[in-house]
Amino acid sequence: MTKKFGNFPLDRRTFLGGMAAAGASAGSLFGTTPSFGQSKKTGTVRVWGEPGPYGGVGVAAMNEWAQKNAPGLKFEIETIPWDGVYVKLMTDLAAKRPPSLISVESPIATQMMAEGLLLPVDDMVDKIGRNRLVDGVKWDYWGNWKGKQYVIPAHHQPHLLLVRMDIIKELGLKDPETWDWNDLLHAAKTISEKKPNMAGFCMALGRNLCTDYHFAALLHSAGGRMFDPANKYQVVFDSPQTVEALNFVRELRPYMPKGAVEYSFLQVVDAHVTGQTAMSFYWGRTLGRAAEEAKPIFEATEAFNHARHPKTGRRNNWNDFQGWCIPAQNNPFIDEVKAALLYQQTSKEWLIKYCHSLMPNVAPTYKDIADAPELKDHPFYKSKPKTVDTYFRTSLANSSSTANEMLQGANPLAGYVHGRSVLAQTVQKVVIDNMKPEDAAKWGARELEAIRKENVRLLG
Amino acid sequence: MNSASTLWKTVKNAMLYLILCVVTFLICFPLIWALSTSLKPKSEIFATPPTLIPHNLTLENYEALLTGRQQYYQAQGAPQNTGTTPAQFFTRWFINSVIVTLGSTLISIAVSTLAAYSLTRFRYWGRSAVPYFSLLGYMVPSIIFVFPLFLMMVRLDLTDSLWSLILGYVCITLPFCMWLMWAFMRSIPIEIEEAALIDGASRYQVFRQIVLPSALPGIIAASIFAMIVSWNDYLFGRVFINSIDNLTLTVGVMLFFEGTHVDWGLLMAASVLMTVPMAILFMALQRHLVAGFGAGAVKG
Amino acid sequence: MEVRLEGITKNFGSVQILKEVNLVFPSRKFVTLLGPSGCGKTTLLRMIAGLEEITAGQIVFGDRVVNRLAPKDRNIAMVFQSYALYPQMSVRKNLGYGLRVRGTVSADVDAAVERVAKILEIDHLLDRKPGQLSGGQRQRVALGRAMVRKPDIFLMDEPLSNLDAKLRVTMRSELRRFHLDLNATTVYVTHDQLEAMTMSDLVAVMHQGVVQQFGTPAEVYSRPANRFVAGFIGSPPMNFLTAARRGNEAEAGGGVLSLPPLSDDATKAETVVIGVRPQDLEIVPVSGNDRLKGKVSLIELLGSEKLVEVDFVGVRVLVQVRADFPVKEQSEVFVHFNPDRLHVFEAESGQSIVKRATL
Amino acid sequence: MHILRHLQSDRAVGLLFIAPFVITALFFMVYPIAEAIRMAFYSYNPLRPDLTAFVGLANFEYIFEDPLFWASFWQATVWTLLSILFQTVFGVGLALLLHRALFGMAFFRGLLLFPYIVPTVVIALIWRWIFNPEIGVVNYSLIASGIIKEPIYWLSTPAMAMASTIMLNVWKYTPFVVICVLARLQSVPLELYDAAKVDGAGTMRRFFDVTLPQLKEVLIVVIVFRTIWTFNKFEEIYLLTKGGPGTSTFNLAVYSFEQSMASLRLGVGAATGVVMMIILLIGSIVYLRVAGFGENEK
Repeated sequence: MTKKFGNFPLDRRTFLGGMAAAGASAGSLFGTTPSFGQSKKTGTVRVWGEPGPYGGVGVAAMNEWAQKNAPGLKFEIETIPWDGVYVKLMTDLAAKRPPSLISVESPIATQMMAEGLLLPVDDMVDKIGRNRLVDGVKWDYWGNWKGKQYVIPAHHQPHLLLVRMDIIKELGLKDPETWDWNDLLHAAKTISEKKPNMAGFCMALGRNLCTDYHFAALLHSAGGRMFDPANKYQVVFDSPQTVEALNFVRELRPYMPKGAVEYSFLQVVDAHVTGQTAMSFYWGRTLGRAAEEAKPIFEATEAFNHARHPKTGRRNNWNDFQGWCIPAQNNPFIDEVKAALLYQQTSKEWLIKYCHSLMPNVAPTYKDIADAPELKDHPFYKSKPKTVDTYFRTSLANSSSTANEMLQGANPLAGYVHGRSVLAQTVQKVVIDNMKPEDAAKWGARELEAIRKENVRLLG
Repeated sequence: MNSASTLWKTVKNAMLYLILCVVTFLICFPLIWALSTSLKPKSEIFATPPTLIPHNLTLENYEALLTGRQQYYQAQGAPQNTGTTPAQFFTRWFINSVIVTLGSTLISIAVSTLAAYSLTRFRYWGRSAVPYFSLLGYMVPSIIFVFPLFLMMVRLDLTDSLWSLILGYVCITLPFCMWLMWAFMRSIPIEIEEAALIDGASRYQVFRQIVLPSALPGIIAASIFAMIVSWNDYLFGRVFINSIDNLTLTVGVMLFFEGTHVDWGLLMAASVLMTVPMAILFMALQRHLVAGFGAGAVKG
Repeated sequence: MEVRLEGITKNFGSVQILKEVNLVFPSRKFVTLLGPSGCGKTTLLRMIAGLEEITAGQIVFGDRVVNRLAPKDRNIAMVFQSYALYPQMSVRKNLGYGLRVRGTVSADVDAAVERVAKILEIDHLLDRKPGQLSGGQRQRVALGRAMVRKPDIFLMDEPLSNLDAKLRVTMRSELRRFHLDLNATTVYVTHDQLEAMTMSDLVAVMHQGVVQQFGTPAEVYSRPANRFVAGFIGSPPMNFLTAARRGNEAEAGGGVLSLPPLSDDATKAETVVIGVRPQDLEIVPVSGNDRLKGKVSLIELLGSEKLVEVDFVGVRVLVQVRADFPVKEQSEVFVHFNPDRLHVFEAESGQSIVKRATL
Repeated sequence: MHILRHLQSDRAVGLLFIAPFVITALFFMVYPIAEAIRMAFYSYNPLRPDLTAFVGLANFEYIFEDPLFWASFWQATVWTLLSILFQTVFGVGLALLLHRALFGMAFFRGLLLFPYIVPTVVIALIWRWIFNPEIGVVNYSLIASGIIKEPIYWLSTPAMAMASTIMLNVWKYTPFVVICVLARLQSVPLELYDAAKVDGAGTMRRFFDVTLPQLKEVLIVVIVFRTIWTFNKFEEIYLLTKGGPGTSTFNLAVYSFEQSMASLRLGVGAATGVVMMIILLIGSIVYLRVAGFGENEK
């Protein structure tokens, strides 16, 4: 990216001026909204978000900004089903009609920024505040490439081990907090054997993103990786660690619902919420839906950090470092989006609303929000303080995602990998085609090598 | 006829009706079940045993779709303002689908009718190659067309516009409209037109007053097929359209199938509403449909 | 209106359909284009109608060259073999279409339609669609459509071929009467020589894109210009005998026959074909001049006549006699060839070489 | 006036009428196909069109060496053959059933032909709903009626997923066969049946000796047509299984789509498309042969 982006309308002076002028806006952090010359642009500002209510809340904040500063604009959220992200990405960017703002998880963000499709936003980071992040995360986790920040954090969302404690107690199993992989396997087995019509454990095994993420967490716990960021991203997927993780999935498989081989996000939640499984890997959504549809299951379910790997002791979760990023090309609303996003990011009220919109899926990224008493003013916090806390804070030490490959540096190939469901396909080789894990790992490594070769230009 | 054989005939007919009813039920069951689900309240959708005829009939799913009312993520007390939901766009998508379906059908039919008339009534170089060409064209699956056309739409700056779909659907419906109209035009005797020419009509009058009315059954048959193809398309809509406002029904409805929550009642109501226009068309024009099949096997 | 065809030629690709046709149809005459299928007669009719392009030559109506004139501007009417009624219009609409399309006031159209419908006795059918009519009724509607306007030229393309035999006979006389009423030049295409003979003022016999002979039915019948015309016209067909000519005599069928006077330039023709109609032969009991001896091989009774097939040496000849004429199969007879009734054709070209004052 | 006369000259009218078709066909049929063929020789990442490069036959080498391509090919073959087999058998059976002059037959005909017009998206959705292993009505009914003990995982095992997609295809397109066969049946001369009866043929013999030979021609045409289309179907499979579980229901169309979209290899997708076109060209030649197309032309 050689293009200059020094023309952000908010220079320091106007910012301070704005601060002084508008002392209102009670709930917002700085007690102000940055000033912005009234925009006369009209139209719909397209914003991509995940399925779920929070994207809508984020956009509602932006619309509030628009009412004051750009009355002709309307921000509109387009929810992109996870499995459709890559198709959407390709068609919209190739059609030169990208949205003006994207809320996306880090693997995709890293791919886009390495391809030069995103706008650097360091100027915004300065205004948001560099030292606001909750302990345990860094700006890099959302998207930093060659020294520039490209992504503004929206939230983080770890996937954890959801456990039906009523079943655990009934069967006299240990406290899941203390488990290692063997304990998890044992618990899954025990439940499957003792509880008719109930699977012990559930994760996604279909050819989709969900499986990629679920497996990545296991892989990382075992100490494995896809690429070696220290060595020009050489493929290291055909390692014993990969084989070990694959073996673990294979051992768990008999205690999962039969249909798990085609499960994606939806079905894993379904399985838990309808009581077909006692344990599952998932983000906070499961609890949100259980609270709506199945109160008893909601009450009995708690979330834990993943079972430890017996040797490494790691209990990595897949954490979507969900962030806002701005397409650099063919984007007619760059200034407006920046200002509106800044408005949302600096409004305590809106950030808390954002987190509250889907408890406990949407974890706050800023310390001031995480500590705010208003955040805790939610029925979830009252009924499950430990679980919510695990999602929001205590899981952070175990965060990982393929984008940063164990937090060792951004991986621009990660998005390509997940777009093609390479991990999921590797898993499927084992659970559907009964391939030996060693061979599956080799197959996966070959696929990854092809991706690396194809995109070697990104690695610089 | 003696009474034994009359009895046998009655029994045979009764058996035939029985078989027919069973087969019809089995074939229609998916649609019946979709209709039934769409009329159930949330609490009954997952009831065991499932109920074929809903105990509590409700139109709430249809109401939600047609008024765009938000249906989920309402937990923990007051409903939250969570921005747009797919249901909100349903009527919009419906209108989009109607526009692109009618638009592309109109163009395909107009172009192919004129061309078929020209091919069967005038002599010039290459005229016998056109039907062959159309035949080939209508065997080419849309997956081959879609990306080149997409890149073309990008160049023409037509992506995300309903025009891109209208033109795209012309591309997949024109070949078989051409084929069908050509087959049909060939069967219209040329003498009728000559009689009109001698009676004093101009070529255009002949075309409008004599040929078009005679070709009407063919035009109707071709239109139905063109409409079915356009209305049912998923691929072009998926690739060509970027913003949620401009989606068509088929692609839009898949957005209900999102994330971690599927509202089956809503989805089935949407399915029913998507099927209704084609069903009405089908019932009204069924005999023309059969005529169309006669003129040449038709795409599907 | 007089119709002149001057050097009309028609090619379809490399195939020549019509070769230099030159004909003049006098005003108000009933002219028939007669010939076997594929002879180009329909193409010629369609060219007169303006439905077919002319490759070369010109068509003149009165004193107007109409080559480039659209059909609608030629003031013609045409009856098609398939009737070509507009299927979606009622009989009334069908009849009135030609007037309406020319912008005639609707009251006048109605009056004209009523008038024609009365003449043709189809006034009770006016509100029916063509699909609900019988063949004869459709035929009348097609005629009516042509009559409703006042065309200069009336074209008919085998209009009777789809009718049953009995109806065809009655329609023949009706058509003739319509022609007289219409007061227009009628050009009629048929392959049926009986129709041509009974209805026409003039007949143009065509074969392979060439007009073989043009004249009154009587001329065409009694003085055929060539072997094709001779064979095509008349029923049962003319007998042909190949003969070696010596002066004014010819050797054929194992005997010698006298020939009628031949044209002067025909002296070179050594092999000729003698044509004689079955009606013109006589069976006689004894031998004599211009008589050949043969054996009766077959007898076919036609009603008031019978056909006797007589076998000469190497050639069979049909003789038509009265039904009560005493003759038996397998019996030996003599057949008299009256020289005045013989037609003589050059063997190679098939042209008649009989000297005729009026030919 | 001069222009009008010119326009009314026949040749001009003919060319004027064909012109829209020629233009449309050039733009929307010839160009895309030519472009699809051209793209097969390029590496083309839609996100980075600036990096497009000519690669010769590399895309073809890629697909021919990709086991998934061959798996897709064979799976497509299986799915096509089985779909066509069942469509033909059921289609003929239903057509025979419907080809009877019984009271109310028009009503049944209408209902039985209905699936043909139902959008694929709708069918896929309904299918996912009624064949849902846990909450679907099909499994419930089968278990309740004692036919099966364990729920069937319709879309979760390779064999069942293939069976489900075939079922969907058969359900949707059997009406097509029914309509074609029914139309032909109505033109079978009844004398043939009378003759067969007089000759002493029973119901079965009449079917094999009279009906089937009469249907042969239309069946061949229908089968060739349906084979070509079924082989290249995209939406039925993509919307129901996305090619899964694993890649067990991939066909060439899904393979092409996945390569183009998910893997951002438009060139490889296009090369797959070229292979599909070659296959369908062969199919078309077979069709032209059996349908005797063009024989009736002047």
